[in-house]
Amino acid sequence: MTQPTNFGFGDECALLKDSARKFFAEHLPVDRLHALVAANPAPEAASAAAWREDLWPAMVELGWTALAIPESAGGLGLPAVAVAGLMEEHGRAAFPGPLAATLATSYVLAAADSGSAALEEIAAGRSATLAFANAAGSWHPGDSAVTAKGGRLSGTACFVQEPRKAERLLVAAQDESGLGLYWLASDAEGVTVAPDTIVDLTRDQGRVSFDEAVAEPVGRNGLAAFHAAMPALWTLLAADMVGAGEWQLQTTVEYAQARKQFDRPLGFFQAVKHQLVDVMTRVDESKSLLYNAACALDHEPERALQLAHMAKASAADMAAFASGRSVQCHGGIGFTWECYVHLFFKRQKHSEVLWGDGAWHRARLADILLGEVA
Amino acid sequence: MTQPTNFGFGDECALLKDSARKFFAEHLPVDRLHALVAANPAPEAASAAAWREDLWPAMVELGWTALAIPESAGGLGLPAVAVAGLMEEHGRAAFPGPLAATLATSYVLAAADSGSAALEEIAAGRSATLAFANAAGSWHPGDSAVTAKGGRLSGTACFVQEPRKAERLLVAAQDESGLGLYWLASDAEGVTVAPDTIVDLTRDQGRVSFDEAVAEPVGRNGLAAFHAAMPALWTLLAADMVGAGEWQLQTTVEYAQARKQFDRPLGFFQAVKHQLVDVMTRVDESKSLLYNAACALDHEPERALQLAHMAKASAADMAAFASGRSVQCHGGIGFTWECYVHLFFKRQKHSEVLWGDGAWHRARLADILLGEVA
Amino acid sequence: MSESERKDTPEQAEFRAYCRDWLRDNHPGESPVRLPQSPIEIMTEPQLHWLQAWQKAAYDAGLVGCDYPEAVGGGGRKDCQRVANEEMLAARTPFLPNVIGLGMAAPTLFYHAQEPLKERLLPRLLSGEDIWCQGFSEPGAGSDLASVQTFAERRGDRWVINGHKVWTSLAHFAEWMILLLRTDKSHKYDGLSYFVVPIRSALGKGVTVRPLIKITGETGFNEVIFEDLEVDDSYRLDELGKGWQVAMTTLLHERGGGELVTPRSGGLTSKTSFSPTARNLRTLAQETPRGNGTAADDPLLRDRIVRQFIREEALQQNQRRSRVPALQDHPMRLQLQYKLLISELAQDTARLGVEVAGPASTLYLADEHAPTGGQWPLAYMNSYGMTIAAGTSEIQRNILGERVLGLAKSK
Amino acid sequence: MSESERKDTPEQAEFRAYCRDWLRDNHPGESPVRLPQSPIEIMTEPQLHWLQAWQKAAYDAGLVGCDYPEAVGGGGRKDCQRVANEEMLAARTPFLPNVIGLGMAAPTLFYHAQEPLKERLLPRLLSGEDIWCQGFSEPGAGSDLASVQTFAERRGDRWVINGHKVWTSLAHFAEWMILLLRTDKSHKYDGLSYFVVPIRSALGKGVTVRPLIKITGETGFNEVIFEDLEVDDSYRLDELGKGWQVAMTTLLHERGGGELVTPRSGGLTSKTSFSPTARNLRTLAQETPRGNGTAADDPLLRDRIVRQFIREEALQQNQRRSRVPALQDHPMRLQLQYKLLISELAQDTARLGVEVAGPASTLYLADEHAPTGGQWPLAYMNSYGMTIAAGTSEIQRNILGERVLGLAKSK
Repeated sequence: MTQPTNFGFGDECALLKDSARKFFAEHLPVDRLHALVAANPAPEAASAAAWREDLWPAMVELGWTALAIPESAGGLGLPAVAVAGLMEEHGRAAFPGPLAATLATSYVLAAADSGSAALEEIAAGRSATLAFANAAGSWHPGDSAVTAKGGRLSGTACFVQEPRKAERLLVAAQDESGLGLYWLASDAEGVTVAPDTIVDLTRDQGRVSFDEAVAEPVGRNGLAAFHAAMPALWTLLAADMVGAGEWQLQTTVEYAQARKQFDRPLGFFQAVKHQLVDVMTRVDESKSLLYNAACALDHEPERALQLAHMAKASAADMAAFASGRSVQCHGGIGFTWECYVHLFFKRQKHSEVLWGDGAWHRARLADILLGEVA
Repeated sequence: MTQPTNFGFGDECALLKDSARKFFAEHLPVDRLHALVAANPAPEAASAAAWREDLWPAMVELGWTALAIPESAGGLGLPAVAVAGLMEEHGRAAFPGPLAATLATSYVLAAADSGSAALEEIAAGRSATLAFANAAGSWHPGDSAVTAKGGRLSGTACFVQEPRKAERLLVAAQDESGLGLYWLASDAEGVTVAPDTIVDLTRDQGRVSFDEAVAEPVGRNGLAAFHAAMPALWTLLAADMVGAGEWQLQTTVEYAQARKQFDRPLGFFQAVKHQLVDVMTRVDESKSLLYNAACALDHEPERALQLAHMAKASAADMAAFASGRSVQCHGGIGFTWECYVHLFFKRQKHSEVLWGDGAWHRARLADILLGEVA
Repeated sequence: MSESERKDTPEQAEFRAYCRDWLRDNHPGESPVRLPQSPIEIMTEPQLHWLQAWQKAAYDAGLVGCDYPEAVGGGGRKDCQRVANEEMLAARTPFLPNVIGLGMAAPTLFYHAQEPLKERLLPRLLSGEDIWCQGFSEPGAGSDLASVQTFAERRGDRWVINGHKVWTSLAHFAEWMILLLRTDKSHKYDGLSYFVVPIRSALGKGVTVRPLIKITGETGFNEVIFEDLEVDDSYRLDELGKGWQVAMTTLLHERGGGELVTPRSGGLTSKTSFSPTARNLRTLAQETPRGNGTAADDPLLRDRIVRQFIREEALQQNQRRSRVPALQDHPMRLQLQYKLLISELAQDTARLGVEVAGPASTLYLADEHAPTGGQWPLAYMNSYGMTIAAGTSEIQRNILGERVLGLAKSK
Repeated sequence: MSESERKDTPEQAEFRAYCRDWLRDNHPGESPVRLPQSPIEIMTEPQLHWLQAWQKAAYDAGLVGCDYPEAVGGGGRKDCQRVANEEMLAARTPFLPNVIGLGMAAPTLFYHAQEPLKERLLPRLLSGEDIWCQGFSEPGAGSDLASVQTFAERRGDRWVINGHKVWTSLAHFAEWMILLLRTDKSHKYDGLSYFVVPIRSALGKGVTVRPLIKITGETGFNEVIFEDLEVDDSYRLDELGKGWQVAMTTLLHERGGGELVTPRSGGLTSKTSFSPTARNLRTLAQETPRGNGTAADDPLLRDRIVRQFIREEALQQNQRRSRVPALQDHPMRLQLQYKLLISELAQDTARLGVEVAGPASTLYLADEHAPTGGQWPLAYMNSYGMTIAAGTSEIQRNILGERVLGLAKSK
């Protein structure tokens, strides 16, 4: 199968992306975002994990939780490029909440071909998240430290995203068959959420412990489902990072146009100008690679793994670079809490390492492109 | 043992460095160097390996071949920092000839504690070079593809420096005792020098083949001698590279001061200015590290290996960066054969890879600093 | 079905099938002489003639210049050059030698010349029979192009030209030159005018072409000196004093930003010449012994080689995305990046190739043991031509910062 | 014998032995409160008081200010501060809290103040009893320092000050401020004058100090607003209109280029606070599980960690070489590089620490599972303070390009 020239990004996708941009800009522009998530600057404060829970019904109403769910399971069955467009805007707004986690969960569930009610719950508006990493931070689901026996879960999953915001958990657990997927409410009996205190103010992260918690097994081969879904997860995360990177670029450009030193706008100075150009070219490379990967999910599944690794590897390096330059080019003001750039700086740091950093993805690409080393 | 604050670089060293600088500037300024080594630009021409052989007796007269040779063997027994000073000026002049190879050979011979006549021959003015690398370019002397049996050498040594200019060869050869050192004339019977065609116009390189060539065994443990001498070899090569890097910096700075575009000197533009500052800081880091390593050879032998790895690793990266920027900042003229920057660009590329590139030295440093990986 | 075919119009689809058939039967095969890495390094007549024969054949078959009107020697087609280029790329044909003519002179003539001049010059340009060169840079006018000093003095209907141009690729083979010069010394920009000049016929009669030698030892570009060369006013393009605007058309097309798609063949994947690509890097690494295995086993090199694969893919996808308005914010943003990114990508890939080759990277073209025939150090050195010529990387970053990001001008 | 001892004068040797003895018996040990990564991030009174007690003890023992004359509260020694610093570094003592006072205000007072003012202010500065801060930057005057607008209007022997300073570290604890302001609006540079101003006593009476919060959530620097603050003319340093020259003395010492050696204690190797060093990076890597081993087994990370070791060593050796005239071409070349290199080194090391820590690098100070207590992301964020404050890296590169390399001024 080959990809359409335009990435398959047609009018419907453009409409969704545009409406998402407007939704985020209207309901949570960056000043209100800052007031919401950065209210307490104390460096030793616990993560508040603030979000606009009141907006969730509207997002469900717009169909956003159902985008990636097959029509057969009550979803909209939209292509990955459409979801990528939404996530790009999500990142541009540094939007807090369980939408990304819920979409990610829906991809794993869809890959598991479970026929269970889980997908329908999400399509109907339940938020959800994935629990699979161990304490050492391995992103390989097969390393999960949760075990299942007779439908009851034990153990702890770490680096769970949005555990306090998501209503449902999809857990990778070691069971008799290998790795199984289990579905339960995040407030079910035997489930304890211990929030992490994290750098990123727009996200929530935590450890979820299970003590004989009753959960519903879904699908057959959990490992296969995760492997099939990971390219989508990486690609959508890359989309969030590209959106955030574009915000960092535009905001810093505006500052460089407005701020004067030595009777010149900052942007006159090549030291600033050329850094910003380099940010732009990296954002653009990452953006092109992410739509390429998303399009492969839709049209060229045999290359989806490779192209998704490229998208996340590129986005990780871009995010690190764009973040550093956004603070540096803002000078002193960029180093203050009141300037919004730190929100994106911290979100990008979080995204950079989430589900594998640049080096991790490149190592896997090397095995694909150069062969594994004996 | 600890190092003196001033690197042990006293008046005698300063005098030697200063006189070397004057010698090179007087006898082979860059315009005459260019006329000498760059006479034939044809891209498929064989390497001419031109040098000022007529200057050799004067250099011997100044004692330069005897610098690193113990007084007991007829040499001057000067500290490594003194030799480093000479080599820095040697690099600044991109001087062609067998001096560096001869000094390197004298370090290996001195480490072999041979008691043979070889060191005395060098002290008296014979030029010499080392033959130890195999066809795959391994810099580990234990991998030598030359064998010795009953005082006769067979096989081929590759990547031999200055084979057409050096009168004597010190060969690492596999023999009954392990790795032995052998000394013979480069025009002895059974020795064939096949010159490489190389990029660098200021150097000579080739393959030296031995067909039952009679050679004198020197010292006992060749491998130990090489290992003991390698830090000195790396350090002196780094000194050559730092001198060349300083030439690249100063020449490009002068161009940026003189050349005008948009009614401004090039150096006004931060894109140029900041690149040149970065060249300077890298040259300075490498220079500090090389005198640190040289001083360790003289005063702190237990750290000489580590500090020499640092010096060559730093110099390799510096040389690559300084070379690239010297061409780029010269613009179109820097891309022409008539502009002298290509001489140094090519010499630095050669030095960068000679006796281990940056990554090679850092891998060895990692074993020292972080422990070897099981 | 290839990626592009999905969007072919009926005319394009039919033309694509025609191109494919023709290329299957008419690929020129391997060159009997070693070819340089790009057209601007053509050094010898045998190289040139072999490549000219290929361009003429492709032109006669309708694959080159197909979007130009028939009246000026073109194919009269619509949006078909891209199709021909894709098919030539896929067929791994050699590059077209008249690269300055096709990429810069032709669109400039098309937009700014009078009809009779177009009808006279374009057919032999498109066919490659007349090689073209570009007289823009001067010793004192590199990045600051508008400071050119070559001067034309009016004498009735004639102009007398004096001056000194440099870095003129292909001038030693060229019949014609596009020439930016000064007709008024009192205005920097508005004092410029733009001519086409027959230089081959004037050699020794007002025009001297001297080869410049590059750091690689190759020739391919030149100095061109004008001493009282007389040309007719009919060789002027557009109005007097509008030279800067005409030059912008030339540069726009050079940077890949023009409407008219430049005929291209071969390039990165051509089998007839070497380019510093990630694939070639991989091959080199797999063939270079290192320790007990090859350089392709080294984790550091693996990481860096993969980075080059990613950047190459990104650049291809940038080009693809540049044609999808819904995924772009600024119409020129991706097109204006191309020259900067491709030249720095090639430089970094070539440099990495030199590192991968290790000690053997010291060996040059004529050394029998040189990996890949010494092409890696050659490509690395040539890459500085790419990051310097046609607007240095520094100038490209100014252009991007000013035109796309709207930052204050640095000059 | 340590490296430096070889060159000790008899006075230095004796003093060194004295310092060593004193430090053995008087090291303050571990702080009972968590200390920040540097003095400019001191947030609480308990932190401050503990550190002030340490500075006072070291001052009373003669280890701080020993090269200043006895008349101004110094030790009256010659070239001994470096000895004391080396011994404090070796003893891994905590840092000295009055960092602006010692590094910037003291040398400025020494070179530009009248004797009575020196005798009054320097003793309590050196002892750390009076904390000092620096009023240079303003909202509109960052990199372009000479554009400060804070204005002093003359009224007889008094001046009335109005204006707004920002990024003033330690202002919330400071008794005194060194203050660059404008006394003449018609000349940019020659309209500047330089004062010392008592701010603590004027709080609420013409001076308002408001903490600024950093991206880390920490405080430590402030806005200082002057509203009709009256000060006596005797608080002016040097002549009217010479403020820029006085400020150059301050900045020279800040950049490590002054004659007077700044008293320093602790720093990179202090055991009482965390710094992003190569050694700490190694420890982190060796303690971070990765695959079947640790992050210290990863070839890519090994290469990058080693790079940081090399850069740290290079910076130390630069400082050593800066005192060997025979191995330098330009007297300021190495000293002026220090601020640029140390800040970018710390930034890159901290950033690498975050990468080494992997997913757990998302965890911040209050998280019990955070590697090294969350210090790595904290250090990475704080590193931007280093590359921005006291002349951004961009400004440092201008200074180096212009003053050392002699390139044309960029402004």
